[in-house]
Amino acid sequence: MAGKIEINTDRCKGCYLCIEACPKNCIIIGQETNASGYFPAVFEYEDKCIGCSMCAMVCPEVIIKVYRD
Amino acid sequence: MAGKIEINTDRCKGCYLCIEACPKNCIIIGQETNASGYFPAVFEYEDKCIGCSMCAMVCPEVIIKVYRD
Amino acid sequence: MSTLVYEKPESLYDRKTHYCPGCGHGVAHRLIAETIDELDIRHKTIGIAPVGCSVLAYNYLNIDMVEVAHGRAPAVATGMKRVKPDHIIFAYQGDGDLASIGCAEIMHAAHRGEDITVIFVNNAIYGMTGGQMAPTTMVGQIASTCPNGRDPLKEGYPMQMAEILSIMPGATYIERCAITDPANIRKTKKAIKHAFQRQLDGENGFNMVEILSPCPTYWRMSPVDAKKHITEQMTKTFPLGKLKG
Amino acid sequence: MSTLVYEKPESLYDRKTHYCPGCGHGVAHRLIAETIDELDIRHKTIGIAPVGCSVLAYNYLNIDMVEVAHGRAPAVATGMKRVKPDHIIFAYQGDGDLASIGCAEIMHAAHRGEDITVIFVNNAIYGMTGGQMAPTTMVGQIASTCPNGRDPLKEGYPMQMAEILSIMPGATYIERCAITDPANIRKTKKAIKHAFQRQLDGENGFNMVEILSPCPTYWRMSPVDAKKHITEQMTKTFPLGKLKG
Amino acid sequence: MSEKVLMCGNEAVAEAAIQAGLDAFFGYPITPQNEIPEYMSRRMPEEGRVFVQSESEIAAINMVYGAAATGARAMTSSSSPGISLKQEGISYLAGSQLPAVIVNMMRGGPGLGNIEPSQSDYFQATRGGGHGDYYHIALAGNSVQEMADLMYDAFDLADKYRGPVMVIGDGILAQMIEPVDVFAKKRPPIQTDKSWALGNLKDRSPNIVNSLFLGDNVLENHNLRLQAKYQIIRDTEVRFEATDTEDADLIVVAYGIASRIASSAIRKARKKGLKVGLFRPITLWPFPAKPIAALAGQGRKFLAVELSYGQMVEDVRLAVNGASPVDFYGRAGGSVPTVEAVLEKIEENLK
Amino acid sequence: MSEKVLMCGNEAVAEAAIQAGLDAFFGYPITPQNEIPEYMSRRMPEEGRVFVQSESEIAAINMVYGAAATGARAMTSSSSPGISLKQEGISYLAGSQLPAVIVNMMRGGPGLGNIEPSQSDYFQATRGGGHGDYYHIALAGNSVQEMADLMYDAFDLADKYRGPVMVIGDGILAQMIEPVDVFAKKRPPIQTDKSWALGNLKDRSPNIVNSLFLGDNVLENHNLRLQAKYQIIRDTEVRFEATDTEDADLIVVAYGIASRIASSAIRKARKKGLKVGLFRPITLWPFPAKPIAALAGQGRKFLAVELSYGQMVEDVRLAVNGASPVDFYGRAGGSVPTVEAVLEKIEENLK
Amino acid sequence: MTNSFQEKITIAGFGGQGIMLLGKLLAQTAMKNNLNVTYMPAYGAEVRGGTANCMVCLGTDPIANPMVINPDTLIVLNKASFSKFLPKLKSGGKIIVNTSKIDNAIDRDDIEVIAAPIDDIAIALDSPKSANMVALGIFLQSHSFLSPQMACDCLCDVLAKRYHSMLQVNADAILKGAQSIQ
Amino acid sequence: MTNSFQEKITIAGFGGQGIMLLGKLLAQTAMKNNLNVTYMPAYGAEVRGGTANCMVCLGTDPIANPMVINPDTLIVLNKASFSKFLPKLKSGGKIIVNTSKIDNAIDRDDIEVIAAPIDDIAIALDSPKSANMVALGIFLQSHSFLSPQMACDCLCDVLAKRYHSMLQVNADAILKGAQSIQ
Ligand SMILES: Cc1ncc(C[n+]2csc(CCOP(=O)(O)OP(=O)(O)O)c2C)c(N)n1
Ligand SMILES: Cc1ncc(C[n+]2csc(CCOP(=O)(O)OP(=O)(O)O)c2C)c(N)n1
Ligand code: SF4
Ligand code: SF4
Ligand code: SF4
Ligand code: SF4
Ligand code: SF4
Ligand code: SF4
Ligand SMILES: [Mg+2]
Ligand SMILES: [Mg+2]
Repeated sequence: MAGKIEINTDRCKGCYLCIEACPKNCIIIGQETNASGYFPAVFEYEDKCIGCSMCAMVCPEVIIKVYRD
Repeated sequence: MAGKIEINTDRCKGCYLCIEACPKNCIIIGQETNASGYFPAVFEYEDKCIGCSMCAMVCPEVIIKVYRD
Repeated sequence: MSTLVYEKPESLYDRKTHYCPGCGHGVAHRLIAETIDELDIRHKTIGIAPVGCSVLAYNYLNIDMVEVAHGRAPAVATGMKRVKPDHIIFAYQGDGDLASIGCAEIMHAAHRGEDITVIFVNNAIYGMTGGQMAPTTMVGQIASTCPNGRDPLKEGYPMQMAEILSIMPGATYIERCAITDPANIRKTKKAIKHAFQRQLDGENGFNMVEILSPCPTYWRMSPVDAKKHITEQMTKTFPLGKLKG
Repeated sequence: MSTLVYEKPESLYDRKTHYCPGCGHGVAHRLIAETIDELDIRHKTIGIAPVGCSVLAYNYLNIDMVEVAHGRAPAVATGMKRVKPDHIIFAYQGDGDLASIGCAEIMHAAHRGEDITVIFVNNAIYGMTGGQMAPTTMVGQIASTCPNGRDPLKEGYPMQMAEILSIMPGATYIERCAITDPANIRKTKKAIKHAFQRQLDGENGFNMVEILSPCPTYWRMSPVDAKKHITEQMTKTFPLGKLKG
Repeated sequence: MSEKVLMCGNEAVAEAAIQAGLDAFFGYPITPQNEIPEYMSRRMPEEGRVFVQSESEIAAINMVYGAAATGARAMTSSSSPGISLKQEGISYLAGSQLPAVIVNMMRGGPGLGNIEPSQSDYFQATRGGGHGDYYHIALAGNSVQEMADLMYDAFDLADKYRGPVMVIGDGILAQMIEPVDVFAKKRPPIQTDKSWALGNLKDRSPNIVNSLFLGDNVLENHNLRLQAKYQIIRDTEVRFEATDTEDADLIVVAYGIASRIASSAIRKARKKGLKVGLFRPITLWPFPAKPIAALAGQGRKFLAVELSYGQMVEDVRLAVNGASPVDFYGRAGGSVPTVEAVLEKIEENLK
Repeated sequence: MSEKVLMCGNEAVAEAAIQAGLDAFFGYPITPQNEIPEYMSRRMPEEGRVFVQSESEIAAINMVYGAAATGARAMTSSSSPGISLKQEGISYLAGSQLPAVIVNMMRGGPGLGNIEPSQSDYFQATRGGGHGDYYHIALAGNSVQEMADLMYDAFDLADKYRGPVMVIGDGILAQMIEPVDVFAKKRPPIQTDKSWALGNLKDRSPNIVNSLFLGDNVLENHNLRLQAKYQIIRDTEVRFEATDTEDADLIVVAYGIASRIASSAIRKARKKGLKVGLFRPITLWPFPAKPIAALAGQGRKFLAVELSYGQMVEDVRLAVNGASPVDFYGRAGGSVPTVEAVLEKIEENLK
Repeated sequence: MTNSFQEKITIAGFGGQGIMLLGKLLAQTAMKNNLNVTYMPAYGAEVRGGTANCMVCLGTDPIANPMVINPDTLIVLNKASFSKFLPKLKSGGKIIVNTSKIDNAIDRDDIEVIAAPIDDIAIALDSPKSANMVALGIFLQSHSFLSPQMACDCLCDVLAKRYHSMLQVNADAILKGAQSIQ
Repeated sequence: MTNSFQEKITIAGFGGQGIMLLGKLLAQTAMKNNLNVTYMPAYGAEVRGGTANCMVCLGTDPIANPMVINPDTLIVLNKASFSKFLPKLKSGGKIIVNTSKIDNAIDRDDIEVIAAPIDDIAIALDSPKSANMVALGIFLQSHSFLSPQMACDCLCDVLAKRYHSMLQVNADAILKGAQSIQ
């Protein structure tokens, strides 16, 4: 089952928790700081996502939306 | 073994606890109030006393002295 | 055609938090908000924000809230619940707030068996004031007021509030959870929901969900390491599971 | 030729007390004074009088004493013991003082494992202020603020402080006694002596002797009935015996 | 026939509070006000309302805070040491603008002191024993009847100005039994906008009850709003009783129980031909500074009489502002000035 | 070369206390004074002395009470809400005549307020936030150096007069880093009779430390002794700094951080040719009433500047007693008066 | 109508002697008969330890000061109270002494002494607990502002319901007391 | 000796940019060189949430008021601080802008702008964390009261022992910063 996530990177604090939680390693840390000075998480390997919501579950900022086909 | 007690009746509050505690029923309540208005305990049956200190042990006013032969 | 399977709950504002990266308060807030949504009790829920890093919880939870004096949330909750018995009253408290200055208030709310819920976010430190020792600070843990690590002979062993409160007959449901990983986060959510549901059902008694929660900043760890620390160390001192009810 | 086998201890003044007839405080004072005499520690013992009927304990105990704010004796004891570690510091507390207003202070003295002794005189009532309900008031017991008897659903079940404090690793010796009859009074004395001896020996940790004690006045019973009430009723809620150590 | 019954001040205050629509009482025992929680423990459940004996004074004031935050009429009572413990909570009530009533039946201090009557908490009551720039209305009666009457006012004023109101008595007014009609001033609670209250969240955005204000000048602006409110109260809520002050060469200023002793002395002084009047503040805060200022000057003298070592006298001095000499007589620590001593002081001032 | 190092006010206060012979520190965290307990937690064990992080402010003040009762030099520190919670304990210290030092680094109020600087606890500090007729010495510095120096005085005065002494700063003085020599005023503790202290009971009858006094007039007599002591303190311990007051048409009265802002404004005013002076109380209680009274009159005006909505100004008015007009300027809630605003107010007064 | 007057009374005895009830009944009687009145019990810890006392003020004008330091009349039912309060009695005042318990000599000649074996009178009525009522009867009889019967009529207002079986014996005691000094 | 002067400086940036160390080193340098100085960090909960700032006052006379509302010089290392503090800069004041992070236009012409790619300079030194020192170098170079070398000499006073391996790289950064605007 294919999934998709959207991260509100403006509000991301680059805590790595979603990265660590993703069973499919879809998320990596970005190279550019956002307005708050953090390196935000980026949904990089979109095709691997299964929409399991693990990332959203652990995100302290509650800024991940998860979609499933 | 023969015993003897002295009760400081001026300070007695007539609580009956010594009377109740005495295994030999040596103590009774007096008929006259003391200066504080209480009927004090009286060491009445002196010959029965065995000096066991039960009375002193329970006296909240700590006004009983116990002697033994 | 993709469907949205997860987004923030209604009862949570879409707003930047003031929390440090990886702080546990954000997840705790979310779980409460989801519970409120799912039980459809937003109109009759009142939240109590403590003094602690979560003092601004009312900026994130989209419900009626009150901010109260440090440690006194259980007393405030008592006042509220007694005059609003049909409302769901919950107090959100940190470990300094609940176990230290507010020790008498939490003990007596449990003692009286107040029909309230306490969400106890135990991060083993005073976050807001800059990382001082809490009653729950781990043995050996460094904090700004125990610079050589907590010494149980001088400062005592970590205080197990869930165990202590469980003795009280007035406390009818107490569970300790941790927001370390999705499985435990799910358990935490279930516990919060159970606690609120009990109030809703009018089941008598004080209930509390303790949440072991990371403070990466004052644990001086990355958020990922902080969560590991909970799983590997903290749960030894504070075992997870239902203690009562 | 008769010899004196019992009289008041040295550390007790020869003075009329202000207590009601049959009140337990007098016996509790005596046991402390005897212990001090027997351990020969009068010169290095400091007593702490609470607010409660025993607020004037310094008028009866012939030792250095301090009278302190309601409920705060364990904090005061902490301050003292930390600066005078070679002294025997004991706090004398009533159930309102210890379990209600002073709940946080007793919990944390035990939590930190302060090397102090607490003599906890539990008479299940607020004596000094005229018979209001205490946290330890028995279910159904009438008090001036629960005129229909304590209702556990509204006011909670009697608070078992000895059990609660025993959970704390910092508490190393806790025993519950009763001054009902000579046998139990002797046990109480032994417990107090053991507690003081531990301090004297430098054994670490908080220790406490709880004493179930009659308040004939506000139990509305004769002193004799009040003692029976302890034996027959109170010990069901507050079982006697060593809880720790 | 009078509708009056004999009641002590504590009971009268309690029943009047109930009549004034009290929803919830929270309190902790302390002499000399124990009859208040005791009375409440019986009467509140009868009325289907809330009584909780709290674990401490701090818990009580915070229970009041909680109940008040939902819009309920809530109250606590205590005496001096217990009122000291409530200071943080009172500061919070003021900061969060929550209506509440606190009764202080003052006793001898400092520390544990004793349980005798005293007026030594005047400073605390009028200048914020707690932290921050707040004031609260402080009402002082001088009879069991007036103590009861003031309870109706206390709740209404608390609602009207959204803040704590303190009702102040002492060991005598608490324990003294007098004929009283607790219904004398009975009226329905004033209707105020309580849309700020918590609970029943429907068709509105969430309400927040709060005393924390972050950001540049946000707390300052909140304080300026509080100060503006305090000014309105100063301008409109001053209460006092002036007796024989017009022709007086000396005005005795005294409140509460001290004013009764003073009035005995004044009666005797008048009999001796001395022109003495009594000015009795009923609101200790706002203090009746303007009426006193209006009486000052013209060769008139003032004498403050208190069961303290001189607290209210500072307000008298501030009001008089140098226009008249202000003398003081007081006893405290549970001792009460005698009529004779006050009379002597009056005569000394008029010599 | 100067011996000075950079330290924030909190640390300087802490180190100076240690140098002054502090035996035991008890405290609970609260911003903006956290550096005090943090510093103590490191330094006190190094010195083999006592540091305990208490479970609350109430526990802290009572631990101080216990340590002080044995004759030890004991101290606690906190900020506004925490100081409110200590009021009962402070009243007990005063009643039992125990020496102790309490530091209040004031923040914005009321309630939780914020953590910014403020001077809104002046009333509480000078008129007993607690119950009963007591006062305690209150010392306010205006630099990190003076805050440190005052710690030596605080402990000595506490011992000398057997009572609590408060040292008062605010968020700025607590957090500001300045060059400081914490040893500048170092001296051995004054020797006072501590035969009242508990412990080591040999060759004497037992000592009792107590604030409860029962029996006719016993508490009154105790209070009269306290009042006599307070009078001695008023007569002998007043401290202040008067700068350019002799020729001044307007005297600005300000303490602590406000006095630094005021002095900037005054310098500017003097440059503009305005005759303005600064009167800076260092003892807030006893307030320097006599020196101010001596300056009053002669067409001179006064302006009190505070980080509050007008607290110390009442003491200025009481001192001036109508002889001069007294104006006020203040901001609070964490906001700080600007030099420009104070200057404007000065000019307004001299127009 | 009597002329304007004010009377300040101190009543003292042991805890169990019904001092408070005596005071309260006097106050109630005064109130019911349109006098101004205040009643001030001793309170608090004081109450422990065995002695009890209260202060009653009554009169035609409002009572300014409820505290009684130097009473116009002193009613003492036991020795301790006698010794404590006698010196405080106003010159020209009255003392009602329970001679059943107090055999002390009275060393003042500026006062009026009303001595009666109050306990014995009550015992004679087979109601030793009614000594307080006997004392009240004596008090009322020795003053003119309220009649003993007025007090009898107020008994049911101050006696708790559960004691209403005692109304008659108490009334008898009041009247007996009054007669005893007629 | 320079003439009498006073300089009020606000320094602002992200939490991790070493703002506090910058301020503290400046204060130390001033103190060591016999200037009066105050240093006021932002404190408390404020510190969370990512931005940091502090205020330094230095000069020949005692500093009356340590609060800096309208600074003489503003050092800003990130955008958020730039937007927040620029309006507060005194007319005629100086702003030191980290152009590596701030590309905003400056809409005031009453101030002196000292723009430098501060982060890039630090990165070029292989020590991105030393941007704060670069900024200090720029500040000292653009004012005459203290030399960059004086700051280098004070480094060991303010750097915690465990960072003393960084002394050299920090000194280099100070000097590099100074050179960058020479
Ligand atoms: C009466 C009082 N004392 C102290 C403080 C300072 N204070 C604020 S939050 C806090 C402790 C925070 O720790 P915790 O409750 O564990 O919450 P966290 O920040 O860790 O979530 C303290 C001591 C205060 N605001 N009020
Ligand atoms: C701060 C404060 N609150 C309340 C009181 C009143 N008070 C005095 S003793 C007491 C309770 C006494 O009960 P307990 O501790 O059980 O002692 P007991 O008299 O029964 O021996 C109370 C509430 C007080 N003195 N101080
Ligand atoms: S939904 Fe699951 S798979 Fe997709 S990014 Fe999130 S954690 Fe990874
Ligand atoms: S968990 Fe959330 S805040 Fe953390 S890195 Fe991922 S998206 Fe960002
Ligand atoms: S010593 Fe024993 S036998 Fe003698 S009176 Fe006492 S209890 Fe009775
Ligand atoms: S136990 Fe003591 S006080 Fe009680 S009756 Fe016996 S002697 Fe008297
Ligand atoms: S300090 Fe700790 S608890 Fe507070 S916001 Fe940061 S991580 Fe969370
Ligand atoms: S009231 Fe109770 S506890 Fe107090 S002295 Fe009397 S019997 Fe003892
Ligand atoms: Mg915490
Ligand atoms: Mg008790």
